Amino acid sequence: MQERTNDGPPLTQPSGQIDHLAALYRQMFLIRRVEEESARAYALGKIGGFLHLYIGQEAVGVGAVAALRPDDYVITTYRDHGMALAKGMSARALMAELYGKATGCSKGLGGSMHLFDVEHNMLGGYGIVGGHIPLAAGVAFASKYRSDGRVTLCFFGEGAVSIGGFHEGLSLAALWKLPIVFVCENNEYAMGTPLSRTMSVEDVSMKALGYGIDRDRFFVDDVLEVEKRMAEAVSRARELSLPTLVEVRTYRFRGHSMSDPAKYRTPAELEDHKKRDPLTRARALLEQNGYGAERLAKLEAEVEAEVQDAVKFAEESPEPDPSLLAKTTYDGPFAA
Amino acid sequence: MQERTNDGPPLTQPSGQIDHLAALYRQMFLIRRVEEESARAYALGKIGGFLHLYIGQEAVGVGAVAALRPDDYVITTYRDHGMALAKGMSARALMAELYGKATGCSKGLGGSMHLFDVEHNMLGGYGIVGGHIPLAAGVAFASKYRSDGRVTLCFFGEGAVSIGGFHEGLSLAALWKLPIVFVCENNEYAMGTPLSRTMSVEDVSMKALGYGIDRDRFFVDDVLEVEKRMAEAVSRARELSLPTLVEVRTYRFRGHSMSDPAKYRTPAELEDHKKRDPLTRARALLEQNGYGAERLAKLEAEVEAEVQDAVKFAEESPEPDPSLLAKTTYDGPFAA
Amino acid sequence: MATRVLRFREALREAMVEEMERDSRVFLMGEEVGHYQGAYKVSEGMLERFGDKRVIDTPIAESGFAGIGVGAAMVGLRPIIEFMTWNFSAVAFDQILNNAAKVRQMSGGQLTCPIVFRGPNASARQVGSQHSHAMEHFYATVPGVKVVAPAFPKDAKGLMKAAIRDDNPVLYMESETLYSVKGDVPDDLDVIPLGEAQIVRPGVDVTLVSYSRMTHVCVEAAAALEKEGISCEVLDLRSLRPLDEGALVASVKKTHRCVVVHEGWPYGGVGAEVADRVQRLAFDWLDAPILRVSSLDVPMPYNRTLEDLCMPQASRVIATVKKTVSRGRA
Amino acid sequence: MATRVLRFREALREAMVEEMERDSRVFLMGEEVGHYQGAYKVSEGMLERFGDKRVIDTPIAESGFAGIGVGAAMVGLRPIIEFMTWNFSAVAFDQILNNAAKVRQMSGGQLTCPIVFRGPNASARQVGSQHSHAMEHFYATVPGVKVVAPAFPKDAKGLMKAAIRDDNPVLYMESETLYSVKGDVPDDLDVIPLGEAQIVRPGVDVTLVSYSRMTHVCVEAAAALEKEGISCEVLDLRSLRPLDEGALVASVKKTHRCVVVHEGWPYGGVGAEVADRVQRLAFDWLDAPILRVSSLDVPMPYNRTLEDLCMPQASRVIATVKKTVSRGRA
Ligand SMILES: Cc1ncc(C[n+]2csc(CCOP(=O)(O)OP(=O)(O)O)c2C)c(N)n1
Ligand SMILES: Cc1ncc(C[n+]2csc(CCOP(=O)(O)OP(=O)(O)O)c2C)c(N)n1
Ligand SMILES: [Mg+2]
Ligand SMILES: [Mg+2]
Repeated sequence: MQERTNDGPPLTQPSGQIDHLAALYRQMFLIRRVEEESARAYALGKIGGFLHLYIGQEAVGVGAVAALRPDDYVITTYRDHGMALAKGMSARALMAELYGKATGCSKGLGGSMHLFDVEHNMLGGYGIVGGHIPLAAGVAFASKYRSDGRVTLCFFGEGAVSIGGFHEGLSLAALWKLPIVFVCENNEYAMGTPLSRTMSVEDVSMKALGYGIDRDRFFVDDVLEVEKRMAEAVSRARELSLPTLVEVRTYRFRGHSMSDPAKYRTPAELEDHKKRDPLTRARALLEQNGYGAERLAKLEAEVEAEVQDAVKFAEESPEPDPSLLAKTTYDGPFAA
Repeated sequence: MQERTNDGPPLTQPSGQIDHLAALYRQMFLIRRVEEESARAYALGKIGGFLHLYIGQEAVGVGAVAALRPDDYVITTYRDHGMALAKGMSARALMAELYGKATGCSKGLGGSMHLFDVEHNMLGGYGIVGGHIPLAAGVAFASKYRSDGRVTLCFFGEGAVSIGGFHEGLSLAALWKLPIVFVCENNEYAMGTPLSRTMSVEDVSMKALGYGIDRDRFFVDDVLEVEKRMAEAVSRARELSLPTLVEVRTYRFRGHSMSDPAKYRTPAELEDHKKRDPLTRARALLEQNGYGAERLAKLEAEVEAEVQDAVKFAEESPEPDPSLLAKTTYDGPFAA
Repeated sequence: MATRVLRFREALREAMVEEMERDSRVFLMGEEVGHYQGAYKVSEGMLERFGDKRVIDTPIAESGFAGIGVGAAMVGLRPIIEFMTWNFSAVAFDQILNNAAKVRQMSGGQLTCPIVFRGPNASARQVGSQHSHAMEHFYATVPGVKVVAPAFPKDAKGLMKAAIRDDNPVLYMESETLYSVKGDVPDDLDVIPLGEAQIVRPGVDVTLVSYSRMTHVCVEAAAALEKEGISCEVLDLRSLRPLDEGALVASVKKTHRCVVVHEGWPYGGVGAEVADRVQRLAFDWLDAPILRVSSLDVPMPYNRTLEDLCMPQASRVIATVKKTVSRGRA
Repeated sequence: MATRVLRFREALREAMVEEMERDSRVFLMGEEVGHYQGAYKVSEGMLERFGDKRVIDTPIAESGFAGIGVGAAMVGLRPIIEFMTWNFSAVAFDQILNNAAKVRQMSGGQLTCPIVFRGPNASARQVGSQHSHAMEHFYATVPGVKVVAPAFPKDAKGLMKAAIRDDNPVLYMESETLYSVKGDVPDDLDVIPLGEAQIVRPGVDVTLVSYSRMTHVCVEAAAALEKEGISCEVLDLRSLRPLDEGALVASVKKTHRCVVVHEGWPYGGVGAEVADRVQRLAFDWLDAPILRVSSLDVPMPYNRTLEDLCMPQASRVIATVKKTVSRGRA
């Protein structure tokens, strides 16, 4: 692992920033708690299929989305819970989707890997590694076509960098100067495979050189730093209609999915990363900057209530009706 | 177009080199003449389908293959006539294939785009842009697996650089340190599209940076220069088992295929390139270095005879038998 | 009703031009569609007419630009994506199967994907095994997309207009060997609905079911068979998904015999689907097994004679029809 | 003959291990096949046994490593390429269609391509529409490849050994929901030839044609139907290409009725091909239309109840069989 290069902690914040940091912390904490609850529900058999948790990576999604306008687009992989919540999806709609209920964001048809919230411009989580990268370029293409001033953020893991979709998406975005930011969430592993066994060049951002686009690369210790760095790329997209490749170095605290015991890494490695948990760090920053234990407790209690409400909502919601199947396969009347 | 950087002409040759240059000139001239004859036969309806001529690019294939051992592998695109001849395929087997005859290298089943000569380790011409690049990596993988000391040369046009197959082939070859040279024949056009409209970075070799492999880039004016530059990459593959991306800047004198009137370029541009025809240059070099008009005439007459013989052979050869169809679909008995 | 004679490629172009005039969300993207005027000149003049914002030349990256089309469609544009030929859609297969066909379902109906993928399908002539695929059967199996394959200029135009206006992904199969075929096109032609077959030649002894270029081969065979006193009804499917089951069954209930003719390989696909539906839905009306005429079960050879042998010819259709009509139930 | 009870995944592994022991040209490549011991533990222990030269973890680049396999096979190695699931082969579709299936033909028979592509196919449980594809019908249509889809550990082992020794590309379809299924495997089992179906349960009233996991569903349905006095013959195809036409026809000529059961969508595919062949080759023996049970014609939903509804269940097979047997020719 490389040395951390951005370790200068922004210990003091301009005073207006505190509330902002609290808002970001709230989002990160919400994601953390939703993930913990969904792991629990999975263990109880309430959630099926694959479940890929975002625990440890919260600061990436939250920091990145903080740099966006509400009308900007986000599109990501199957590891999409955090991004959906950050972009404004309610915990209810999310949890109900994991439960496969009709009240879920995708009416129970998509499940954990396919969270969509079009109202909030969350354009979904996708299951084929790299397959959504050209889609993201297409969304940005539409923004440019319509001159609507929107920016698209496209997230993917470092495992996606070797696949054709990455290359074609970036090539075309670079050629056509699309307003997009490609964010590689480099969490060091693709399932059980460490970066060193999938890429000849460990620095993912180097790929930008071949496309002639700007690049950035940093460790995610601090959610505010993520926001700041992403804001640069976002403004490059919005003001200049130029794409950027941003490599955010992060870490997932859980296995790849619920079925992965993550034997491929040492407990020490994991502990080391947990010590630098951006969530804990943000909380500490708030405390240090006088946010106050009471306000923190209130904020956390609110989140807790929101999560419990979401679980209850999911539990009590009805199953989707079979008539949905035909209606969601085609728009309009159809018989094959 | 960038300035030519390797324009210092190697006007005098070490004396042993003259015969070598003559041999290379002979191959280039053979390719040129075979291509002209196949264009003629195409116009007469003796050859069908697509026909992509190598006229103007001969020095690439001939120079590159000159840097190889006979047991090294070559694999290329549909623009494969030159490569096949350079690698040792007979003009007869080639011309008969274009005529769709049973005596063709691929028994008349492949046609112009699919010339294979396994005896000479010419592993074929392929029709899907970029699709053969992973195959080439696989051939090199086999050499490494068997430690057979062979090198694979993989040719493709600059049009292939944007497609996924290029990226995946290079990624894996770089990761696994395969003994392969990727040769991009950058002839400035992909069908009617100039480089500037397909790539955000004009310098194709820059892509090597993202894979952490060596790169080279040069204009092909002189076949000996091609051989020398390729020899470096080949020895890097053979001695160190390291891949190289080589961009060879060249030009095709004909349209993309026989049906292309090439309206997308000016006559002046074409004339300009024809003035620097590496074939003419090699011939001039031979003359300047005392190869002698008589020997040249003899060499050219021999080639002429070889070409005419090939045409006659193709004309007179039998059509393939329908029984071939089943036998070439599967090895061994089979009924679907 | 006034008509004009148009070539197939002109009919396609007119449809695209008219729809692009009516709806600024529609654009055309693909390799060589602009400056080169289209590899097969379908889009000739369109760059000049609409500019390079709406007629967009792409690099060779089918998966990339197919995906760009899907992404753009998800947020409300209406892309027409040209594959230079459908053969090259094989590298974009995942984008069609997993994204175009699925975004609506995965999003629980929040998104639609109004996109047309189009280009020539099946054999050109002597272009070898990698360039001669009839790809429609790969796609016709996939719920979430529609697949059309017209045979005549009128249908080419009307179905293209319907495809562009449809809110679902429509895969539109043309044919290089049809582009120059001429036919009457009504001046006031609007959309022709997807999913409706047509009888292009009525008959009573046997139903010939086909689509795209093979419809012409069936018409040719039917003309020859008529001279021998065999009356063929030629049913042109036009749409492969949705498949016009009603028209199929109605015709076979009348003729009691059926031959399915298509390019492409014999295993599975549209031909087998038609056979399966007919035997299932018109079982008691069938006087003979449904027979099929398709390409031989081998990769397409370059050699012209062998290629002719592999592809369905009128002669093979004729022989098959004779076998069918001479066969009574045992 | 001595037998042992093996799980499906163990049978696969034994076959691979034995063939790798006999032939140093055989190697296994894919995502997580090595250090992770296989995403579904099929290759557990193989890295330790054979080293990382022969058990090779890949990056996520299916098109790249499928192509590497084909290239290596062209020059004499015998790769086994694992797709973590067949869903991910969609990005490698072109490599299979255009290279694996064609190099022999394009080279006029100079090259062969002895390669096995393998992995789990069709639905796991609740993994959503992008991860639940039954992909076999896409490939079974393609001349130049063979496709197998066994149901039992014995067949898994014998067919895997045959596939590895075959000089053609073999696409080997497993099933995540079968990996833990146990069955007897003879100690001295060698290859089971590709292209041979087997009767797993004899019967006289109706033939149930199936493969892979659906064979078990058919057996379950047959057991239930027996209690109601309906005797089903369950024919397990094992190979989809080549298809054992002889076994199919022989069984239907005996039972006079046929129901085809498979996962995957209804349109075209293996099911339609079976129906087409049966109606064509056993027309006069059929007392009722051939019926089919398949997944519903929609993308697979995540919700468990809806997923159950979409997938073929024994109950649906039972209802369909009853419909078939109660139906006489009009
Ligand atoms: C094309 C494709 N191949 C394989 C898979 C199986 N798969 C799902 S996630 C994954 C690892 C991805 O790792 P990475 O991109 O680093 O993302 P992370 O899970 O670490 O967030 C793999 C191999 C897939 N979904 N798609
Ligand atoms: C995947 C794919 N898309 C499109 C084509 C059609 N096509 C054939 S050659 C060609 C241009 C290739 O240009 P380049 O790679 O520069 O090679 P050149 O012809 O100049 O040698 C195109 C678009 C194809 N064969 N394969
Ligand atoms: Mg990762
Ligand atoms: Mg070129």
